Amino acid sequence: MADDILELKGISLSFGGLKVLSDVSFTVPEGKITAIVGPNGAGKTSLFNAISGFYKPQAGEIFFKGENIGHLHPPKRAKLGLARSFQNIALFRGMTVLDNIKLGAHSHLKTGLLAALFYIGKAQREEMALREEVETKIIDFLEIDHIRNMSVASLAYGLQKRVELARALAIGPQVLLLDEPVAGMNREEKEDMARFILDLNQEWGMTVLMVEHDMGMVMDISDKVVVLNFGQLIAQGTAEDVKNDPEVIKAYLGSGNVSDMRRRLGVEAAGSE
Amino acid sequence: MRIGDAVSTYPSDEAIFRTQTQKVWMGIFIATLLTFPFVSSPYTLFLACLVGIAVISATGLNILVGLTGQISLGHGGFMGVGAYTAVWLADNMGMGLALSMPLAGLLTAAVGVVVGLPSLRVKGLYLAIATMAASVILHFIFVHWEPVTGGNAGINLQNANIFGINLNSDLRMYFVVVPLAIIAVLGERNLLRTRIGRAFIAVRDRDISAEVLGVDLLRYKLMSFGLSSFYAGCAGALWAYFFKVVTPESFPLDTSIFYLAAIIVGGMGTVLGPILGAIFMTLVPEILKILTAVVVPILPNAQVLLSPVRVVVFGALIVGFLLYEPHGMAEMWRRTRRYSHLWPFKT
Amino acid sequence: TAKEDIVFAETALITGVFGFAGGELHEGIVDYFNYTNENGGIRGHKIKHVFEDCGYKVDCSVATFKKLTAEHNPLFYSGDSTGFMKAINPELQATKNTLMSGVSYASELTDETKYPRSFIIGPSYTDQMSILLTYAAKEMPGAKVAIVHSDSGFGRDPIEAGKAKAKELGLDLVEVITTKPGSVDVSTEVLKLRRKKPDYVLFHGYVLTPINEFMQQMKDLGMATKFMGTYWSSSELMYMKAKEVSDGYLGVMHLNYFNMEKSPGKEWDAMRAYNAKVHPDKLTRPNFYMFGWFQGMVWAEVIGRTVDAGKELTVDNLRATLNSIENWDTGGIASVPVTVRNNSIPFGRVFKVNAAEGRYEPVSEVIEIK
Amino acid sequence: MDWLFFFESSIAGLATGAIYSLVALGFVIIYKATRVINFAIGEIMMISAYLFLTFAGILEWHPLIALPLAMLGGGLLGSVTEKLIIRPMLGESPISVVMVTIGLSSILVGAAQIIWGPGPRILPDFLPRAPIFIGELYVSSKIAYSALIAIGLLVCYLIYFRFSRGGVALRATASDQAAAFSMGISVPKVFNYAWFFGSMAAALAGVLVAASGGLSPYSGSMALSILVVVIFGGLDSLTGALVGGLLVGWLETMTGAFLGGEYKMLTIFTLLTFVLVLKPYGLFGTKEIERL
Amino acid sequence: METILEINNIEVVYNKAVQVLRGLSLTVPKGTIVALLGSNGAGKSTTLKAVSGLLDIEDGEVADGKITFKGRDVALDSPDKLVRRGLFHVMEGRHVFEDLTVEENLTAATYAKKGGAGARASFALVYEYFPRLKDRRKGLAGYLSGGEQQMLAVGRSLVAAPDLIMLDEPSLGLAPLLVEEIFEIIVRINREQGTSMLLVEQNAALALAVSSYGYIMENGKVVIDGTSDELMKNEDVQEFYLGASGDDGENRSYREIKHYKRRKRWLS
Ligand SMILES: Nc1ncnc2c1ncn2[C@@H]1O[C@H](COP(=O)(O)OP(=O)(O)OP(=O)(O)O)[C@@H](O)[C@H]1O
Ligand SMILES: Nc1ncnc2c1ncn2[C@@H]1O[C@H](COP(=O)(O)OP(=O)(O)OP(=O)(O)O)[C@@H](O)[C@H]1O
Ligand SMILES: [Mg+2]
Ligand SMILES: [Mg+2]
Repeated sequence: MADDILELKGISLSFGGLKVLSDVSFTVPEGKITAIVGPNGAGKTSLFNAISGFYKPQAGEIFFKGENIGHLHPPKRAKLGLARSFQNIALFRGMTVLDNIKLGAHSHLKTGLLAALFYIGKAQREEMALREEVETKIIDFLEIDHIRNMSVASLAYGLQKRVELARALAIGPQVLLLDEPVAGMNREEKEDMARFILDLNQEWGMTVLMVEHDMGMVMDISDKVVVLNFGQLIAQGTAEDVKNDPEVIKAYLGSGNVSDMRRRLGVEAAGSE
Repeated sequence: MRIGDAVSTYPSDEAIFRTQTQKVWMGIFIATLLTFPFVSSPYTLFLACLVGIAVISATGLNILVGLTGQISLGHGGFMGVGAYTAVWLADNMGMGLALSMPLAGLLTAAVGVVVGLPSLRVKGLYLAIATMAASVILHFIFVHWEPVTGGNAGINLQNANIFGINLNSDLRMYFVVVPLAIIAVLGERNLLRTRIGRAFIAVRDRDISAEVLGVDLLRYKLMSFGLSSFYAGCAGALWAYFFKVVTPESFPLDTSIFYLAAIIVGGMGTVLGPILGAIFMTLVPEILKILTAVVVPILPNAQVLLSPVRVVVFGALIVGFLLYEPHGMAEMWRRTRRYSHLWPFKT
Repeated sequence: TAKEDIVFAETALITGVFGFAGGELHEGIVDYFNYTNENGGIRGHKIKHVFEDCGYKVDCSVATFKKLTAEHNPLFYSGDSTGFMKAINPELQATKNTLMSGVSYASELTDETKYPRSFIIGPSYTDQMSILLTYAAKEMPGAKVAIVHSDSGFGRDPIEAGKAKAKELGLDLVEVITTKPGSVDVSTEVLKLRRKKPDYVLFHGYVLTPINEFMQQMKDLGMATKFMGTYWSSSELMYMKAKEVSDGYLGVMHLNYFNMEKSPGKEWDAMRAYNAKVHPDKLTRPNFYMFGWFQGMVWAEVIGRTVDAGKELTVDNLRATLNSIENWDTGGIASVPVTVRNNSIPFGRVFKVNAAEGRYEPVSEVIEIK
Repeated sequence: MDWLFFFESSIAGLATGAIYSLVALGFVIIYKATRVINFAIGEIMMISAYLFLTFAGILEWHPLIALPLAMLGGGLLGSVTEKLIIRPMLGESPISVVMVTIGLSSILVGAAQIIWGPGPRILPDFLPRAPIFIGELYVSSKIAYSALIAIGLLVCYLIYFRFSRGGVALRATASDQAAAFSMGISVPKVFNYAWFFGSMAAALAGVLVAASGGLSPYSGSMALSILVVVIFGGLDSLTGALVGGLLVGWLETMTGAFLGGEYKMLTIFTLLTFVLVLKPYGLFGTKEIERL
Repeated sequence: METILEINNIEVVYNKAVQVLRGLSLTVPKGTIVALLGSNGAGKSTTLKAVSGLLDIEDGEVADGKITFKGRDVALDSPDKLVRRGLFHVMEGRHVFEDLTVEENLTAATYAKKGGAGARASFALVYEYFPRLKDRRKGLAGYLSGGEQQMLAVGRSLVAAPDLIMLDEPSLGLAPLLVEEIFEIIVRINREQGTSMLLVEQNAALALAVSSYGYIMENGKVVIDGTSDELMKNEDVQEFYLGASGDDGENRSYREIKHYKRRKRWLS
């Protein structure tokens, strides 16, 4: 299929005796937002790790733009345009926001050791061009100009997540892998993040593959949803399809109805004591 | 008090010295360095050279430990490789410092890369001990490879010159060592504003995330080992030119610990730290000696009685410093500076 | 009119691994100069003694040398480690007017052309070892000998030469053992020696440990081996610390000991008296103290002879005087008549520990190494 | 091949190894609880040996009193160290903490020299002297008895950590202090106990080492071998300390016996490098968890 | 009604410089679940840490005010002692002991009990509530997925059998079904063991659903409080915490926010 930018074929991964992924196959359509959902421990993050090359699946192939990338080292894959953010924030705490973002662009820069030591001509020009690009395209877009020279360690959680996104953007991705981009955020911050993702997708035409547990957001913004359970793919399709799949409801969604649950637990009674 | 510095271009924002004041201070500093040897006593001149060599070596170790996060206890051994190589090249090939030092640095870098090979799998203290293993093996080679290293007796540098100028005085050494130290520090500073420096720090902070973001771990770890050893090799070469002899005992394990202490007390991962640390570690023992001498009129036997006390005080100073400011002297310096900029307002 | 002071500078070894010996040595030097000054100096010249402690670190020693040389322009300098002696050699030759001696007996320093200004106040390590081997060969021709030495520059110094010498003397060198210096477990080495059954074990590169442990374990095993050691291993520490085990231990010494059964001479008496006067609490002294005293005494003699000859106190003149010293009677400080050759005094006597009495007793004639 | 010599050397090596194990155990306990790499452990050994010398040699108390007292002294030294200089460094980079312990070792060396003088010392004999013969096989008695004593304490420690919750508390504290607190584990106490008992093990080893090797303010440098031991075995593994100690002790001795003393360090460190490349966390060390 | 925890007008300062709580008060009646809501950085976690004494570790300090647990000032006891008195804090971000196995994690929690030894029996209870942990009980906690780690964190509190559990964002990173499960279990624990709960949550809908009383804080102060029913009907709460658009009460879609929000920011 021409319009699938990423294709996974029969990915199986296990640790010792623990089967984390078994025979997972699906495709990620170019220019769309695809979400992976599934219970905790289903293997979503592991799948991301397999895509970015940190885990080596025992079986299966990964195609990126029609090319098998299964044998490539992680840095090579990043260079090809597979960028990601991490479930547990993984910023470089010893660097400023700006440097964290610049690091994302690492694989596109060419400065060698000697040039770097003396900061001569080419090295300097390259750095300046990078700075310009990061400033105008990423920092402005994500509205983080006021914190660019701060150390990331002192930032609020929501901002850290945003810097992670910025760093991923600096990789110059064709596919953006986001692992739980709005976990731990309040409604307002979630809305901001959703907005950025939508803009990236619609205005920059970027393909997004994300893992997220906030079903409200997944349903609202994704074009395709893939459901994993115990390492197996149990459903895929549009948000609407998936939402009504009984197996998905049983394994993952639950009732989703708060007042129902309240009644079931008889909380009202307790509340009015 | 200074209020924000307005910068209008990216290059000026990324310049090393961003303000006029900084440039003026730098000028004064350079001028001081230039005039110092002419007003100092031979003894302080000697110490200045020693500090200069220590700065180069500490800066090199800082690249590896402070920036890249790979703990090494092999730095002394690397300096030894540089020292032996330089002396051998000078005596057997008739090379001057301008050629023998970089070559010594390169050979040391090669050794460093080999020693760094386990770093992809081995981390933290495990790595530190692996590097210590390297220095033990190097020491064995120094003792037993007699034709080259002169075995126990070591080798003497007969022909210490640079561009034909005989390096037989501390004054001349000073004008070789100090510019090289400045270049070494500038190199490190430059590195920090390019992709290589960032990659080093990324490897230190979170190596596996860095890898997924496009940093080739092995390549950068080895690069760091190589560069750090290059610095060590050059420092070792200068050391040999300075003392004119290298023996297996010249660079014991203590040397590695000395430099580790220097960068930690100075402030790891900063540019200023290794400089301050090198000064501290070299000069404090001397200062303590002067202090003991002050007591002599009161307590005639003080120099003898207080000698072990000096050992205690030196240890206590290291401990005290780190308890007071675990991020080292560079952090203290930064705080003072911030305070002085804001003065008279409280932060 | 008071004559000009003569400056004697010293890098002392008060701290560091050799602190226990260095401290005594330093006191020996100090006491000798005070004693001399109290008695009118050397031909009217008072001696000014300046020093700093370095704890056996080369760069510190070099720094101290520069500092003391610059500030005081000493005529004599007492240095420390072999590494320092080598590092400072070019510098030393460039100074106006300084001669050096020190605690290093490194064999290399006997090369007069390479080290024209450094001097060993005694026999070099190689010579010490040769003296002991000569003694053994004489006492028991063709004896089986084992050498045990520490794995340090100092420990390895005379080993090759020692092997050659043993062969030359017709001794049967059955084993050469290397150990770490300091506290080590030596039971495996004892196992080796138990098999080789040497008549003599010669130690070099230690001060006390682990020599005592070797002797103890081998005696416990009922072996009749005799033990001997070079200068640093021939101090009073042996019988003071190792007690009965050390009985019969053989040391090589170019000095007399502080503690002798009968007085070997007038200067020795004077030294004892001076020590008793200044340090009434120090009833006995390890011979590191004697070494310090003797070091001062040698240089004083050189000055005295030069002045007597009406020559100026220049390096060349002093050097010439030094080299001309032949059969000098030190009044019981040295155990041998002092003759200078190859930058050193290549003579010694073998002493034996009498543990019950707590002293060393001479058991050999003066042995000269040529 | 002289098999008798081989066995004799092996026994001597294992006996030395048992003492290494004991120090390594002390080292590992401290590391496990506080993640502190204690470079001063050799100096703690040295000071404890001096304490023993003072009690048994100078005050002439019975060794059975002097030895526990020296161990207690070593333990207290560890405990005080923890309170005064380790606890304030909590949360700082591990390497800064390492440096603090290096500073401490300098302090202890100087202090020993001030208190006990710079000269070498020999401890009073307190172990039976008569050589032991097992058939033809000779064993140095000092070494044998030292090893037995060391093994005694080793076994006590291992049993404790195997069968009590103590081990879990130790590791929990190391893994996450805040969480350990919130489990009701008294973190300061765990730290202090770890330093106390870790140092106490080192103290006993210190006395035993000094009993056969002699003592000076610089004796602590033997702890270098201990670093090798704990890396061999795995920094945080008690089993590793035990096995590593025996292995290194044996290997060192065998190298000394068959190749010569100058090859000891070379052999051990070369082997260590190979072990690390194959098993980056030593033989038994836990692998650091790496996840994204 | 008897109160188990009372926080009275406390102020908390970090690093002697950053003031985070400014006069916060709240009460937890015995045997009930109380919810504490608020936006990111409002100081919810700080409040819990102030109670459990974990502020010290982070260089924080209760500068003013008083906290009493079971009638006794918490400042008088060390954090571990408080735990043994029956106050258990399930920290934000799970804080499982990564190098320990699941079972060892539970063993560590037995330190929270006075007796300690008998606690092993309670492991069965944990495994009954969380069967998934039983499957993985010999595995290292560090390799558990996020949700499993959260279960373990709550499971540890069961072992401790405390009188009051303070839960900091138990639903963080959990799948919807599991969120429900966890909340059900929280309610069950509250019911079956009679344990009081102070619940900090981002998921306001659920938190208010299971609690009987709620506090909402902003900027270090309580701004609204009331019974959970009252709060759920409050308009501001609906708008900012439940994600309902102001006018019709329906949940607004993430797609529809468009650029409105951002423009607002630009202007301010
Ligand atoms: N390196 C590893 N070693 C052992 N087990 C692992 C490893 N990585 C993951 N696992 C296991 O694989 C399973 C899947 O983990 P993964 O992190 O992929 O889950 P997830 O779907 O991302 O869950 P969550 O939504 O909670 O983040 C878990 O049971 C986890 O314990
Ligand atoms: N150790 C600390 N040092 C300094 N400031 C801190 C520290 N911990 C928290 N803060 C600050 O205190 C404020 C409140 O933090 P807290 O963690 O209590 O918020 P919260 O309400 O729990 O937020 P969240 O919903 O993100 O968990 C934040 O602004 C935070 O930056
Ligand atoms: Mg996940
Ligand atoms: Mg919080």
